[in-house]
Amino acid sequence: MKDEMTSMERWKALLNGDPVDRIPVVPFASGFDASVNGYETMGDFFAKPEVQVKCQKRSREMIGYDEPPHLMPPGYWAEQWGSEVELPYRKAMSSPSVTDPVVKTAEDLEELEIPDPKETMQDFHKMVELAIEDDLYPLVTIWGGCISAVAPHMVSIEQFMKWLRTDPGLCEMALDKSAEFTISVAEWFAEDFGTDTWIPWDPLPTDANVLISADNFGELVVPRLKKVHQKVLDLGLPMWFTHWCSDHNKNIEAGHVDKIPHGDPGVIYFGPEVDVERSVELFGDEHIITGNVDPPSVQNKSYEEVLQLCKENIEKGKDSPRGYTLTCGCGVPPRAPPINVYAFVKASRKYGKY
Amino acid sequence: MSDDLFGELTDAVVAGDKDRCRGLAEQALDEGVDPYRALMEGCAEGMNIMSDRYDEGEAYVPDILLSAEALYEAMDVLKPHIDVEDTGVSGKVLLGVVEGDIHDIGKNVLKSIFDAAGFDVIDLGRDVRPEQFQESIEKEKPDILGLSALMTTSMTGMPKIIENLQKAGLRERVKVMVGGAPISEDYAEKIGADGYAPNAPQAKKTAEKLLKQKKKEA
Amino acid sequence: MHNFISFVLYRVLYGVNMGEEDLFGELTDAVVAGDKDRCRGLAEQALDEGVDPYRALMEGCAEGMNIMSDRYDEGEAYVPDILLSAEALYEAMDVLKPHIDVEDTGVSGKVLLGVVEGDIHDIGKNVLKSIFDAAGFDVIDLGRDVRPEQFQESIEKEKPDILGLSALMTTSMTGMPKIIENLQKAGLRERVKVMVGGAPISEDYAEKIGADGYAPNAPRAKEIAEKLLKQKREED
Amino acid sequence: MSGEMTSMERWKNLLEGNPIDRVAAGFDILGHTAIVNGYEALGDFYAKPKVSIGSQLKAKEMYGYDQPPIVISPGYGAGEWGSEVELPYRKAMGAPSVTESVVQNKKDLEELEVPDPSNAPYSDEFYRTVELAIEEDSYPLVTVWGGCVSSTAPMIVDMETFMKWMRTDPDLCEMALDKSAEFAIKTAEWLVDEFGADNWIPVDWLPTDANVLIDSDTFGELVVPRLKKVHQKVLDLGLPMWFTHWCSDHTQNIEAGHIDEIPMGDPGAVFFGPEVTMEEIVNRFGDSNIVIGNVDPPSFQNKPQEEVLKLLKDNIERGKDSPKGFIASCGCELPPRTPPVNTYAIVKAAREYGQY
Repeated sequence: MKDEMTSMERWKALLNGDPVDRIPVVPFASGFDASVNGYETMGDFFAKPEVQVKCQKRSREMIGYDEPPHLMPPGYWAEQWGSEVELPYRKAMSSPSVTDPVVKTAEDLEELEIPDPKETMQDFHKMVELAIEDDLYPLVTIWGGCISAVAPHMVSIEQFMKWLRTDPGLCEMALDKSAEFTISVAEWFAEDFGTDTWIPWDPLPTDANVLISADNFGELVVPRLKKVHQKVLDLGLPMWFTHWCSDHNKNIEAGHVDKIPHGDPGVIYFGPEVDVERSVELFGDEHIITGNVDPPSVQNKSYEEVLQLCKENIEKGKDSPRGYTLTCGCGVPPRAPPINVYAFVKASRKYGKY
Repeated sequence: MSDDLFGELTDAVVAGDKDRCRGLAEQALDEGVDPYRALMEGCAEGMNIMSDRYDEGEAYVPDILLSAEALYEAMDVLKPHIDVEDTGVSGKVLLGVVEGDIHDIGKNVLKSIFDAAGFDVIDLGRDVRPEQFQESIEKEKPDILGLSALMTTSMTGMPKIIENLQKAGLRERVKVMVGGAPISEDYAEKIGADGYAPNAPQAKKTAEKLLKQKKKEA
Repeated sequence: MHNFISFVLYRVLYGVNMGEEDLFGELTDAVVAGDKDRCRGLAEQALDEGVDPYRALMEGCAEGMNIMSDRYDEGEAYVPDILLSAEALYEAMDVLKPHIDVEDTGVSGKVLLGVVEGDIHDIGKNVLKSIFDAAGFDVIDLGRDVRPEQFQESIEKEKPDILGLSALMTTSMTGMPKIIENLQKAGLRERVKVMVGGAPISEDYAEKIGADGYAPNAPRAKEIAEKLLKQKREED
Repeated sequence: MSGEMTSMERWKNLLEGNPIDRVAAGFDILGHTAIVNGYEALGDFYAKPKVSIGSQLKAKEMYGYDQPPIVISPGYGAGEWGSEVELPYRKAMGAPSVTESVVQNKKDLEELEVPDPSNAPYSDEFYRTVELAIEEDSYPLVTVWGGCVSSTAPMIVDMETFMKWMRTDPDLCEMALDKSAEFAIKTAEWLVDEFGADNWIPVDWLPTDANVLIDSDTFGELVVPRLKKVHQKVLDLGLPMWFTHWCSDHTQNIEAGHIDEIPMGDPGAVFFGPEVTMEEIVNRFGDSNIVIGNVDPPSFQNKPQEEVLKLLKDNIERGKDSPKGFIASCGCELPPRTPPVNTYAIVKAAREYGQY
């Protein structure tokens, strides 16, 4: 049961392409981390930099997983634009909600100015600083150029979806503004924190094919996401950790995912909709592959069942050429039983030794 | 003649062309076509096609949203002229996204499909507290309660809503169906729901099945 | 039997007409001794002799509970003793209460007591109840394992000045904030002072959950209740 | 971190008086293990052998603490006698509750027969729980409970009746305590027959014997002779020691010298509540007993991890060098709804402040 490497050694070795003693475990547990720290709601976790960093650090130590803190600004990349955000101070909420996006009309969008990160993201800057000071090598949400960073953060989802058919020019404008803002945040962070102390990460839920077609994604999103990813890599950051959240199968088939620069290697993180075997086959030669245990199972099933799901996942991904890490297929449900998250670590120790 | 018009309405809904839909609906009224038939055989058929296309990956959310917009445009024109008794409305459905969750695209798509299917739909919107469901059920006496959730935290509100119904002695009066990304057939069963659907088109079938059951029981 | 004989002897030796003060002193002693037969006898005697029943209760019996309460606080009396004294007190109250004109009592306040849901440890609450009864409060006891809704309903119905919540378990203590929250939602929070107590409860916790008062034990609780009542009267 | 002993190595060495790498961590972690295993209420944990042992073993492994599983009969030492017990299937409940004690009056008590432990209600589940724990080689702590007020009121006799009898009819109290003692001894004999005496440890809990309820004279007269008998008889069966939780405030029982009179084994393990200072525990009992820590339980539930760590550090520093060893712990059952990082704080503090 004794591990040979510490969590941080294992995490860094994975990213550097060095050998690891066993499968690194990155469950994506942030809301869960707030719960096991005794927070009844996720409000303080999202509102207060020190709480967000502290909870993740403590939970990692307790469960023994390898995930560094991954950081999200309190304004959720929405308030910065002038949208209204409700922080999750109600127990039923698990993350901030955009309650009123700033853009309602074409005119609103045309007049929308790109925010100055230094004016709108000081709390986020503070959060990243706290994590880096603590030597935690965090995953930092750098979010732009994709629908997920635009709708509903800037424009309501319904409005944006209709524009996709009626006024794609407006969609492009919104995506461009979002891309520009993101690049300016990355530049600022690279300048202040360097490029070897943090990793950019972006989640793409509303770009999935349950909502939009691969054609739309290819025409509107790919050029902008490519630009954001490339510019950030050009700053000297080694890689992207990108969560292709929900069902992106058609975007994969269309070859769009290949076009997005992730670094060498980057980390490609699919939801349970894409089988690990398939992600290894398609992306394993160039990128680190992540496991994707079905999130509701982690909340609702027994420890033995979760352990079994982890085992199956590990067996499929373990020998991927650039490395593999066991994760939950999206965020760990905040109220998952702690023992089920521990099952990930247990599975790695039991079935994931190299 | 009216068959042609119905076909036109169907096409206009499929194309998501709301202006054409409004024009065709007005034309139907002018020509003395039965407005209920225009709605059901014309517009609703369009939503059926879109629903199937979505199910098969040929249409996407933007398309369905535009079709729904066109559908509602025609409904606006036709509904005031429909005699409620003619409609033989098949059932009353109460819809809502549970507390803590503002992800309502799925629910909105569902609503338009249910509307097109001729259900009497009451939409409580998103981020709906358990008490709001309770009050509306007492007031509206729906046949079906449809609950949607996208988040694992908010999904845990579903059993609470069902429990409340039980406590209030209302559970037998309404069929409960649940859906949304984190929900599975197993989970639906575990929390004592009557039905589950993986997506909006399937939900229509589930709702029809539940209504049939309910009529049998009653 | 022995008690009865000594009581008769006492009356023979000292004559029937003891002074009121003596009778009150006797009642006090009987409560302290936890002697319920003697308490009943003395209470009946008080009625026979035309002594003001309210004074007999307050200056006689209640004084006995005060003494026991102090003794418990100082570690000179224990729960068995207090339970017996309470039993004696209630014996006298049974006799005297029907003869007390409610308006005479100037009852100082109405208190609703209960042990919160999930918790059946009610000894502490029962001791508290007897001390509150002796202090002349109008006490309504909801018992143990009381659901939040039951507290809510009783508050609406009884309109108490004080709500006293007790818990011995860390699991049940977490029901306390829910009860206070319910009061807030129902717009009743301002109408009642809430005090909390029980082994896992601390001053800090009471403050954190928005209670108005905290007491580490039953004797202290009386002082806190009196303080809260005064506050409430000033606010009203 | 590597080079550490395993939990079981550390635990056995501690009990045997051998050197260990650091103070042991965790004691009386029960209902909490069900919560971190995803049970909303504690009902199954107390009712079902598999859930009880499974939850405890998994939580122990996850946190890395050293306490082996603790076994309490689903009858809670009350159902066995015919008392009614409500299992904690409601979320607000933290443990089983005796809802109606079998003895309400003198006659009930006189007629009450001492149950046969192998055949009493709940005996199958109790047996199965012990068996499961022993099969897992987890060296469990098994509740063997008798001869004290805590195993009698309200388990057999209604609590208020028992308290009043102490003053009015102490004979009845003695009768009840004697019956309870007899049952405990028979239980231990049965378990030794079935499982031997070298793979489990007896544990007992004394909350209603505390001086917030009764005075030390009463404890000395009524309880001490019977508790002595139970402890001695069980040690004579070949069991090495007792773990005893002097729950709540036993300061007067300590001062009166009563606790010294109870045989605990060599060493035994004493577990006092936060009401007694660690210095006093170590000075008075450390030479012949393993000392268990006693950080205030509600703090675990309500305070942030940094404060809990501070309380643990302080407690460990005072107890660490107790001659027969020390276990870092909360001073009573760990509150079931303690935030997990505060439970983990016990292990973290033992690692950081408890190295030898």
